[in-house]
Amino acid sequence: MLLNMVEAIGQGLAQILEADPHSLILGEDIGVNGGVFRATAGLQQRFGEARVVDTPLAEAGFVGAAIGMSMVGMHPIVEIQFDAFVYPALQQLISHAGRYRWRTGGSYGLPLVVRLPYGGGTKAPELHSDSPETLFSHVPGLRVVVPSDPLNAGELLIAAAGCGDPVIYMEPKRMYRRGRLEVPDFFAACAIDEGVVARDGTDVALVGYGSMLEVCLAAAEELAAERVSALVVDLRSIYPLDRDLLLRVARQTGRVVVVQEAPRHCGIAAEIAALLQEEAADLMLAPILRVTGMDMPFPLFQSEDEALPSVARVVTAARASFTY
Amino acid sequence: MLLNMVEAIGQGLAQILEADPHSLILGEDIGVNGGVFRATAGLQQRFGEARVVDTPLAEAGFVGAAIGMSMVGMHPIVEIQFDAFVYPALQQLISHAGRYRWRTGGSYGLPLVVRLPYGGGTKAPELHSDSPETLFSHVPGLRVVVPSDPLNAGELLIAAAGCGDPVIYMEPKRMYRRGRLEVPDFFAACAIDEGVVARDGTDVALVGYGSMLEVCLAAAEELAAERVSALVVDLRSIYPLDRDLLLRVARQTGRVVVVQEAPRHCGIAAEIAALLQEEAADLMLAPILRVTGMDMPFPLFQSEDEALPSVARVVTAARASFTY
Amino acid sequence: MIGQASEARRQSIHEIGDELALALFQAMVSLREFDSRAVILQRQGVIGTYPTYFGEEAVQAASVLALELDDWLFPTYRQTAVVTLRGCPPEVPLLMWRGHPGGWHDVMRYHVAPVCVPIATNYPHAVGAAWGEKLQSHPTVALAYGGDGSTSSGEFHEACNLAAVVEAPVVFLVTNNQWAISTPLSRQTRVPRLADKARAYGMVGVRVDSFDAFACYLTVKEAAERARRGLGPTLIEAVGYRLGPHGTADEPAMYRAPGAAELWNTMEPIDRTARALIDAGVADGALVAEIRERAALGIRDVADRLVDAPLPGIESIAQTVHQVTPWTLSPERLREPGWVIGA
Amino acid sequence: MIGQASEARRQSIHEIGDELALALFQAMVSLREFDSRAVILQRQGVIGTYPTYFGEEAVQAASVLALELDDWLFPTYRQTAVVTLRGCPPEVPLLMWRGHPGGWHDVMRYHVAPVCVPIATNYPHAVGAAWGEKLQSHPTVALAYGGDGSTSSGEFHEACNLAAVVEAPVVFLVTNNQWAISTPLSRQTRVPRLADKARAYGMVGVRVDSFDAFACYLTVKEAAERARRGLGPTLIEAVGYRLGPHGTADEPAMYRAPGAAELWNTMEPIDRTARALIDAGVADGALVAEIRERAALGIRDVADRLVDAPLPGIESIAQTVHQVTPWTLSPERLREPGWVIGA
Ligand SMILES: Cc1ncc(C[n+]2csc(CCOP(=O)(O)OP(=O)(O)O)c2C)c(N)n1
Ligand SMILES: Cc1ncc(C[n+]2csc(CCOP(=O)(O)OP(=O)(O)O)c2C)c(N)n1
Ligand SMILES: [Mg+2]
Ligand SMILES: [Mg+2]
Repeated sequence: MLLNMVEAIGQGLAQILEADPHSLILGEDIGVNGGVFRATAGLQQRFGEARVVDTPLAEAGFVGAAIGMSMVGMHPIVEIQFDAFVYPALQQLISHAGRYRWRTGGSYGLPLVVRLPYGGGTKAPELHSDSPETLFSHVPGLRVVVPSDPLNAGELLIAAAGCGDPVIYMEPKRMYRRGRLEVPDFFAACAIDEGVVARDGTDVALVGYGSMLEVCLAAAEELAAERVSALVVDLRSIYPLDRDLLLRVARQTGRVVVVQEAPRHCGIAAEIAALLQEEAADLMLAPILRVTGMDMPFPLFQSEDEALPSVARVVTAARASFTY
Repeated sequence: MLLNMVEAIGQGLAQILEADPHSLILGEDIGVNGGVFRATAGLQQRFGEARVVDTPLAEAGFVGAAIGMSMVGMHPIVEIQFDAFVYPALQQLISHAGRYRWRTGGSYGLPLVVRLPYGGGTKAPELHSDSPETLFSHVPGLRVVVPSDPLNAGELLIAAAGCGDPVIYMEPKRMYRRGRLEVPDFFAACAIDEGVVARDGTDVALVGYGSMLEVCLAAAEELAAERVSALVVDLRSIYPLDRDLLLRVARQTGRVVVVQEAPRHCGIAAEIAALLQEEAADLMLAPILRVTGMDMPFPLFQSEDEALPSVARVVTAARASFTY
Repeated sequence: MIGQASEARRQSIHEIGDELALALFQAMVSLREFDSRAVILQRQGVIGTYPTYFGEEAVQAASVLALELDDWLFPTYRQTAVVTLRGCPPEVPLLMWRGHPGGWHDVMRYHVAPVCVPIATNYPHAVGAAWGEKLQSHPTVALAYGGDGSTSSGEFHEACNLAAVVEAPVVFLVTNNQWAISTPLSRQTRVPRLADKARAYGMVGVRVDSFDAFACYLTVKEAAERARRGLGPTLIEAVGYRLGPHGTADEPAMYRAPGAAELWNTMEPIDRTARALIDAGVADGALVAEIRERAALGIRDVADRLVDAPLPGIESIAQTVHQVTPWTLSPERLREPGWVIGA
Repeated sequence: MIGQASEARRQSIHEIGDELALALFQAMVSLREFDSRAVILQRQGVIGTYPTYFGEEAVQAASVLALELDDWLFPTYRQTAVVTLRGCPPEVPLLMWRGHPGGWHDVMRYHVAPVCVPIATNYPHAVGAAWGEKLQSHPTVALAYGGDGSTSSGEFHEACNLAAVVEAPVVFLVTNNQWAISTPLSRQTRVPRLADKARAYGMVGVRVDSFDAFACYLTVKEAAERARRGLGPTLIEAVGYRLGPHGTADEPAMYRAPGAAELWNTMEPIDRTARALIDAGVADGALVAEIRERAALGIRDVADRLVDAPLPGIESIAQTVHQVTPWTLSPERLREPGWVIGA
């Protein structure tokens, strides 16, 4: 069927609730209201109030409760309403979620999916446009994945729910309704920790994830017009990174530009640059360049296009990588 | 006088309370008890219960209250008891502390110092040995500083209290009682955003901060025995980084090893590696190498020495940087 | 639920005096005009998504008039217009909803905090502000706004508890409109009376009809004076009902029985107060009409002022983050290739 | 304060039966032996800093015996030994205090959560566990431990509120020992009776003398059965006093009036219970002595088992973090130059 990203996520959730009697969804306004983005539309009607649960306004409490549920064999999926509203739950995620398998010497996993709509570009109020993936990717024991289109959104969701460990599933909300894609009736799980080459190329690799993928693809188009063949990587997993893929594209192109919406300092782009210069120094024809968000609060929305990595900025960086 | 780091911090706090009538200290057990590390010993007796305040056990609440106090002209200094117990306050620090000057178009600052004992090596229970500096350094609007000895602990504390913006002041607790140093009766503020060359050298630069400085210095000694002249940088500020200093030592040595106790993925070492390969690619004789904590929860203390960056690991990395 | 509200405190106009009653009505009307205008501006695309406060004019107006000009207000997204009752031009809060940074710059000088988006996080701020003023021996209190949903948050708990322990001169004004977006009070807490939660902190808790401007005024005033006299914080539950949607993006029909709100429309505060004024002979229809016109006039051409507001470049916004801008945000930096202006 | 505690529920041995009374006493004694031994081991440097629970044996033993073996326990750092009352060897919790990962591995199979260090964060876990068991239609309840200080935390509030709303079969057992390290209850909250905080959640709140094993047993049992019957959560305040220091690194002399604790020593639960057993003719001095000896025996040479416990290398610990270990923690990775094993 033809689904946009938010519909695909709803479809994936329905598939999980259908297949796994221990699964359930917790969050604010996800029941009758179907979630502020409609991701859970119709699920409570279909699966009942016991499995699609409207929680009180208390992120630390219901994320903590999800952890407790997971300890006794349930497979909770939590929806955080917006980007910044995961912050009250950070203590539970840092001090607990990623630590139970380790605490128990590997014997008890803690299956848990935290769905987090994130990112700018939707003309939203303050704190509705944050990109906090860096924080989660630095927290031991958590996996962090970011889909970029309806199909991999569904496949990654199934993979996240099935991987046996806590996963932060980041949803680039500006892609929610970016047009529909043909997807199967049942999503198959993809690898939880692998990126893909979204467009092949030979001269420079543009590495992005989530909403930055379309920016990278558009930049590759522009570069093609300049006879520059740009390869585009869709990372999908930002912890762990797909090291083999990154090394392969570095070898293939010798030039890498990493694009992230999050602030620059200590972001994913920094990790990739550090990794490649460590392990592929001899393959690089130019420094790994970064196109990122700014080290400042995400601006109120009239200025957001100035703050977001743009096609022009990615193209400029790619060109710059030929000047070394 | 001769003071160890924790005494120097107490001395600095007394100096601030003495000089600035709007300053006050908030935290758990910092009053009669003088704090679990004794940093505030004697301060409540000297300055009274109104200025050295024992709070209820509620980090989000008293960090939030400190933010409100700062909005009305007070200059609060908050003590967090241990590393991980700052996590409940992350929402206040991410969603508010760093945003008020920006929200008010630069017209109202939010002076606030959050003192955070951090790091391993003290044989403490779980969650008493975390190194969360990466998280803060990624949060826009916050400055993050880390002293390495009694003198710069005092000078950085005065600088933090005087800089007009929120500062996360990280205290490497394993250095608290690492021996006394001669310090002046009154600390002068040092620059809040500058590192220093702690030992000069020509062949390789070892970059560290906090408790990693002594590891770097010891490694430099060992390397000297091998006729390798290692320069050691004490970063002190991890956001912002001292870019000029880093570029200068890269130029001077051509080889850089960055040492951090925090988990590797997206850490400070990644940012420095990314920055140097971007801006000093031509100067580097070898990849920037990283010696870091592991991407896993800090182990229970019998294994902590295995997890902490060691002199041997730094020396090995430095040697490796000569093999390219 | 109406039953519930009707248990809450009510006052007749006589207990408040003609002049004040009129002032309250004027304030309510100007809030209403702001709100209706904002909804229109949203439809016209002049501003972004907007949380209407239709029906909460009484409690909001009363909360401002019951306080001194120096007292601090800590609004949420639903009280963005209260600052206009302190003389701030309406375009300031509206600019924020337009996504323009100017929407915040000047509110602090009215002793109003920038709008707080994360639920309940403004409660500790108000506690700290009140406490900080007390430490400076200023006779200043702080009032924090919130909703029924906010009482489920740990920040509400930590703030109330801390305020009681340190006897901070703060007022927690919780408007119980029975809904948190689509979540009814019954899913939020088992306690039907939010004011009862004050007992957990050894704090005074009172209930007032949020549609009754006079009762809200006296209730907030009493709480503020108690705080000022050093008798500690108060939790006020202003009981009412959310007459409108949660915001312009919300569809109550999805989760609210049709007609649920209608029941409550009889409580709509502006007409109700107008009637009270007329019945009491404090105003006649003409005066009421004139007050409405004057308020409408004040905001009529705000749209132009919004559209004409010059937008600072991202480069200059970057200079507002720190007292001393670090190199990471310097204009030179932002001009490097691939960086913000460098494209 | 003793006055306060004396208002709390007390039970005489007759209401509980000889056999159970004896079982409770045995459990208390074995907890005491564990605790005294742990303090010695800390002094000997066999384990690291350790939070003694001297004086809390009655409430801890009662809480375990009052529950079914399948019921979940969520201990803090102060209840690390309760798992031994479910058959777990004492070296397991002691290994954790020795900084050995083995100290945790096996507690879950006793339906005891790994010790929770961050205050109050175990409350939501217990709510979720209870709720999750209910969803699986298991007749299982969960009990979370905490202290007076933990009630100031937002996590306590969010957990209690959520539990009441979803009617989770959970018991919050708050031991009010009047101190949070050096912070007295009066700096923690304005409410002298923590059980009153239950009202803020529409939850049952009860108070019991934490030194009275029989009363604690019946109180926890009633709460657990209420939860099991679907009647929702209970907040139990076990009122007592911290007879010892906060932990081996703590110096009560710094902040507690000399003799403050002495007042309470008369309440010390083990001698008190022994006396009750003897007075009631349930046991004689010989039996009491025998019980103590047997308990001492059980833990006597635990030190050897601690010292001899083989320590897994960091490399293998790294394999316990994820179900499928990512390359970042693979043994090969850790062997690279400058990496963990690569030095
Ligand atoms: C911490 C946090 N979580 C979630 C949200 C999203 N959100 C915005 S308003 C709202 C409902 C608030 O309801 P209530 O407190 O009753 O205030 P009202 O909107 O009714 O005035 C929610 C969940 C938020 N702003 N902050
Ligand atoms: C979130 C958090 N903040 C601070 C601490 C440090 N700390 C450990 S125990 C303690 C006091 C706890 O007192 P209480 O809840 O009464 O329990 P008790 O120790 O008396 O059993 C504190 C502040 C912590 N463990 N977690
Ligand atoms: Mg509401
Ligand atoms: Mg206590």
